[in-house]
Amino acid sequence: MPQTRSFDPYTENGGTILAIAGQDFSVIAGDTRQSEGYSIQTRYAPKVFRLTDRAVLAVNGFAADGNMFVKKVKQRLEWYRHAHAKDMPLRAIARLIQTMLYAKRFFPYYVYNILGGIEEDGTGAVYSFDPVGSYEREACRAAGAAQSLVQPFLDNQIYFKNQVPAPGTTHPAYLSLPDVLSIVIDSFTSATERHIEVGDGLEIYIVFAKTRDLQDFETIRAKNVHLIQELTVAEDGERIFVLRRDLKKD
Amino acid sequence: MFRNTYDSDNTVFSPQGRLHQVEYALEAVKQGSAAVGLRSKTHAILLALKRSTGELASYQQKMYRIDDHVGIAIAGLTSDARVLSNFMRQQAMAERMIYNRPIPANRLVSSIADKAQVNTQEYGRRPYGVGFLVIGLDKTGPHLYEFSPSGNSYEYFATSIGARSQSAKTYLEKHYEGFADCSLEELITHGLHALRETLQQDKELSIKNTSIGILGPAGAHETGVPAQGSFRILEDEKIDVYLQSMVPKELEAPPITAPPPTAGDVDIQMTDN
Amino acid sequence: MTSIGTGYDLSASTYSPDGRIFQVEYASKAVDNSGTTIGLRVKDGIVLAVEKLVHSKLLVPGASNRRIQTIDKHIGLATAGYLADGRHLANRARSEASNFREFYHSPPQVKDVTERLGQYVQVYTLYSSVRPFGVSTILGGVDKTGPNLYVVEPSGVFFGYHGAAVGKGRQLAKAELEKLKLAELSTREAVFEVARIIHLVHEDNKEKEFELEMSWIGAETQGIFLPVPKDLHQEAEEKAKAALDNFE
Amino acid sequence: MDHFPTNWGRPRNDAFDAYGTYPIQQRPNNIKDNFNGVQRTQQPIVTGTSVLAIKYKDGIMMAADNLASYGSLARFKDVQRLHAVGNHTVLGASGDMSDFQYIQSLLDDLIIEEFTEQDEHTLGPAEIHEYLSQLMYGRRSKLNPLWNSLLVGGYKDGKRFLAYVDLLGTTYSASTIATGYGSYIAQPLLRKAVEGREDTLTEREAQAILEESLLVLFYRDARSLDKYQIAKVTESGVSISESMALRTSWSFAEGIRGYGAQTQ
Amino acid sequence: MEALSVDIGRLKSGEVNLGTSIMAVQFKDGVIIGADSRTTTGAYIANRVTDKLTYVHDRIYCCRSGSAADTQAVADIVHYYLQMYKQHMGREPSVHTAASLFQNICYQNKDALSAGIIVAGWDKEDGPSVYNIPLGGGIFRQPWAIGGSGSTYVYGYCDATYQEGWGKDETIEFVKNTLSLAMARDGSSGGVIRMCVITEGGVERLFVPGDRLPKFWQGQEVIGKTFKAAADTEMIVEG
Amino acid sequence: MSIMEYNGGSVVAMVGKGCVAIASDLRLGNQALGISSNFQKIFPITDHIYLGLPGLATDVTTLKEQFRYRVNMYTIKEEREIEPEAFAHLVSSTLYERRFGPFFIEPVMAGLTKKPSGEYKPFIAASDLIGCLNFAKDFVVAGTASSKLFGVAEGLWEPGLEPEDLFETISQTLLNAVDRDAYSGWGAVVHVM
Repeated sequence: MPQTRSFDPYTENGGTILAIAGQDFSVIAGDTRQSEGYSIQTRYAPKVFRLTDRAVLAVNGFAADGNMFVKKVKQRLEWYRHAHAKDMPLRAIARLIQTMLYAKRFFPYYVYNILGGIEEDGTGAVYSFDPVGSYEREACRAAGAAQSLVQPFLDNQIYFKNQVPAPGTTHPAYLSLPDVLSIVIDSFTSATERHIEVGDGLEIYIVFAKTRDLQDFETIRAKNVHLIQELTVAEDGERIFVLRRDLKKD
Repeated sequence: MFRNTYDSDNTVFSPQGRLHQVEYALEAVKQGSAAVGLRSKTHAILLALKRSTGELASYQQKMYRIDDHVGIAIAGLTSDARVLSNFMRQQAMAERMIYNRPIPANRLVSSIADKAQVNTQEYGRRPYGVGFLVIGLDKTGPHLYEFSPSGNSYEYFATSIGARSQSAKTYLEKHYEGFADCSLEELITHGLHALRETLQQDKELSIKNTSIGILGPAGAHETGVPAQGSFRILEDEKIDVYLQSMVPKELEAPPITAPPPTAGDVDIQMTDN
Repeated sequence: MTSIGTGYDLSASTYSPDGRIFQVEYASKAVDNSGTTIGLRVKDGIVLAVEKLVHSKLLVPGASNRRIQTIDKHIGLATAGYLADGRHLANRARSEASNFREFYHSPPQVKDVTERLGQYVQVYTLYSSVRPFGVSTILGGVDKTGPNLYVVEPSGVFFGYHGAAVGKGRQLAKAELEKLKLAELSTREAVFEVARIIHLVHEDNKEKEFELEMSWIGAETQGIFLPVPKDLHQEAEEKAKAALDNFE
Repeated sequence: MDHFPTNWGRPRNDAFDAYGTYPIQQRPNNIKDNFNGVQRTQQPIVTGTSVLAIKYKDGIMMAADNLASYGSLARFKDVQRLHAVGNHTVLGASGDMSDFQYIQSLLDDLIIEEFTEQDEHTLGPAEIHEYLSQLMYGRRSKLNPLWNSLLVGGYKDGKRFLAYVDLLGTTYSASTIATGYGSYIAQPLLRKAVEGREDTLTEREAQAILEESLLVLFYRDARSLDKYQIAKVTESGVSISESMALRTSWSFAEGIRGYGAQTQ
Repeated sequence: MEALSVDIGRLKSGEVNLGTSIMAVQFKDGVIIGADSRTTTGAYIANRVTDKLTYVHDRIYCCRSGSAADTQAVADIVHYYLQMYKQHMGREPSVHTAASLFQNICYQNKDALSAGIIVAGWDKEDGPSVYNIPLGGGIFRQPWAIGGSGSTYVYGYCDATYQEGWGKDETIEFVKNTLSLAMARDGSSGGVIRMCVITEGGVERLFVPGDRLPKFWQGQEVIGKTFKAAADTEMIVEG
Repeated sequence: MSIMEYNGGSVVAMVGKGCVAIASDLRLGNQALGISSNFQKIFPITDHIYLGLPGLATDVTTLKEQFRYRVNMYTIKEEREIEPEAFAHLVSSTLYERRFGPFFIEPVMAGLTKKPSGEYKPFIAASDLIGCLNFAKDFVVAGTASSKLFGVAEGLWEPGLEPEDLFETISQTLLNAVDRDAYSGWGAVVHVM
């Protein structure tokens, strides 16, 4: 009897990503564990990538698809630079990603994308995508293995869901950078506690609008000099940093 | 109608074994405004003279970025340049896709030279009408190459292509031995001096008509250059400081005036001799 | 060339009344005008050398601007004539060698590559839509039958040689090659001979600058085709110059 | 008619239906594949088991046994599963050996191509790994994978490199990696011995760690062999050892008694 | 990790099966190849005197196992290539060349073919050589190779018996014994033994009829019957 | 579709300083369809024990009665109120009786244990559907929103919460978790002891 051993071209490599938009900054984060089944393949495989000085892409799901997708997006952005002598704006990148994902509608990239950065109007933005390109601009989003753990927490802490402001007050329209950073870190330490596929390391990308005063950030930076690295290329534009921390390795 | 029987077709050798169509294509390069390239131990740079068709017209782009580590300056047909430079960009990106490395500049130049060779051999095509100066930066240091429509490519310490480029070459030949140890600023000044030699009598280099392309670490007047010294094109106000550094022509040593080359001049390099 | 201008010499697909294909002959002209290229087949290996005429002192000497090309680990090639055509043929030879390897899972013999390259060149002498290659190609290498040396002409014909010379100084070079006992020479000795001959033939072309380029394959290179190492190159060149001075 | 006693009284086996008693469209093997009717993806046939590799002071070291299995048959016992790619890289393969041979010939071609350039640019381990990743991912995307897990190790320009790629195109890099069965059995041992000591482990120590892991694998992996080779890549290039034999220990088992009543 | 079970047959419906015992052994001056002669469709013996030793060039033969149609087609193609090789290159192809051609076809069409082929012969460069090209299209050089469904029963015998440095006669004995043992245990193998001795000097065909096969333990001791002594195993040289 | 998701519902219990809390949603569904917004799944067992029964609704009813019966029997036989620890084991053994044909319920319990000193010590526990007990020091969750509950609880809960803060914490945890769960919601109830 002819025997067909069916081949599954997909796998899942665990991990979790999230992004939060501030008024004039954006934070995009992901853990660095890559796993298959119960095996940790490596403790350091980045899931968050700088695309331009004002755009950062986090990818999660099937790692091979994710890496290929990021590579292809980067090449499209390079062509854009060749053609227009400038970086592609964030909302255009978002649409580009939709198009690229949908182009493989019937053999999809099995990845969840979250794009974060600064729009042309200087506001912080987060775009989230499903694997076949449906997308939406949001204030915050979590995706990946621990999405169900993190997203309701963000609803509560970012959107103030189920919280009633004290009489005569309102919820703040935007959160401060230190607040956002501590929510991100709490989210990942929580997810690490309760999800086996999350842990090892945490990379937090922070993108600041051109106009933003970086005083609050400089205070944080001074305290974590060895953890923070600047990735900005062009001067006088948006600035982009990455903060690296350890997560539990068990 | 034709200058001789053997010059109307690129698939025909002359009895002397020459390819006239290819030689004429080399003339097309000389119709373009000049570009100069030179290199030191640390930098490779391009300088080019931009033309505009009139007061109301903008200046024609002379330089293109191919990748972080490769840039080109062109002389000749701009449309042919776009075809070839797009091809180079594709090659550079393919190399990054397949091997995740910057494409070695010499191979990039060879790839367009090989493309150009085919156009010198097959009926129904014409040789490309554009010449390139290509600068590249890799593990072995900065490099400068010339590509020409004949399908040849060479590596130089310094050279020039385009209209009256012979005058620039004469300048470069006189000074090239000192280039290796030049700072970026000195190298640019040399380049500007060489480029100036290609100007018509009444013209001068200005921030409007000059482009400078640089590969290598940031110079004293530069800011915001990535550590790896990516290719950048300086224009307008940014080059003023370099123009200021030029020694006025009168003060220079008596200029070596080479007669402008005529068509069919010995300068045409079809074979390597 | 009495038939020049009669109209029978404008296409590779046209014979002249006396049965010649002028375009192929004209292509050979391009070869005859170029710097001399020599190949030696000796006891244990092959040496290829080129008199690389330097058209500008701004050119970077040495490794870049090569005229000798590597085709496979054990095969090299040097051309005389249009450099760009030479590179085209080198690329073709590489892909022929690579195809052979893919098909037979073993390295091609020099003859295998030469035969296929000869066929390729010949095709360009058949049609008006292309011109012949303006190059003569010397292929050399060491395979399991030993050292082998071939020359492919613009017409597509090829012959095996013990010593071959093409280009401007070929006559004098051939005369010199004939004096050598090639079958007894080691590859190292051949390097010195070939350097001397290139310098000698350049005497007729003295006004032009030139650079000597040499590659070799033999026992000393473990059967791999490589550029002659710097120190040996220098030594050979110095000896060649000295010999020339004595000669004069 | 069916002459096989084992098939009598059983549902018909229609791989053979000598008299065509079944309508063609009902035969089980005529049911079309969900994708496009082409039966493309099969299973690995002649296979190699785990490959192990670690980083150490002078570079990287890799180990694999010499067995190519055919199902549970130890079919070829002198197969080399470590392959030098140029002067800076070594490739180790588990999975289908015919696919590995195909990959070897691709890489050999690539290295010759690179050699013919003669321009001081050579492919290092990182470039080879990227190339293989694209190859493996490309093939999986055609649903026609090369059925291997590959390790690429190397040393170039003062940098060590060690990374993995498999039939899905999944990649990662770490200071110890093991494929196949080794990822369960050897990887924990390797991590414990190597992590944090990458820059101090000597060649002897590194080799001892790998040999210990191979030994454990030989005890516990039914598709492994006690003949193996070790490759190392350092500043001075690639070297792959001759075949060596593991020193196993069994004498402790002499006194062990198993199920059932004992008389001695 | 699950254990792999390899389905050696992988036949298409109605296909003629070379459930087989084949073998090739290299010795000092050449190679001996050998095979049984049984061809089956299902359990029916379609041919009991098949010749499974296939000429592909003057000093290169192959033994085929798997689908008869597939392996014949492949052998035909390689035969053609080798003729072309000789005419184009003006030299005799090596065994390695022939084996590579087999391997190319078997690997590139692995999804469509069920072919396990042993290529053996003699050439100027390497002298005698044996290549095994099993199901997936890999290639493995071996001093001796066995293949086909019957081979699984005799790996142990071969491992225990084979020695380097044998001459022609010992090697023939080895092949004959191995194949007899395989045929005795494998229902898909049987009939006669055909062998070829390939040396620089030429190819010699050997034949052992089905009633003159070497006999080993038959099981009679247990049943207690007396066994009619077979005629001495005798070799008949063809031609 | 898992049988655990047939009717939906979620429960969480948390420990505070000298207090415990247990909370659940009020939804009863038939797969995606909402049936009731007032379906009780937390039941008082004694004055000091509450039991949450998320899972298959029919088993909720059955088990509630089963436990009422068994606790009453315990009280009669022992002539004392059952302690939370003992009750937890009662739950466990009751579920294990149906090891190979289980009730589709993952119980959560919260209670206060009376110490010899007269103080009350907080107690929480949860069990899987065949009675594997999990005694936690912080919080336990169960039901269709369990992964969400874990995420939020892990982020919001801290040790030593006073009753008011515990109320706020468990409320926020439950509400935000069930808001991301299609099978839970439609109102909530919180009990603080």
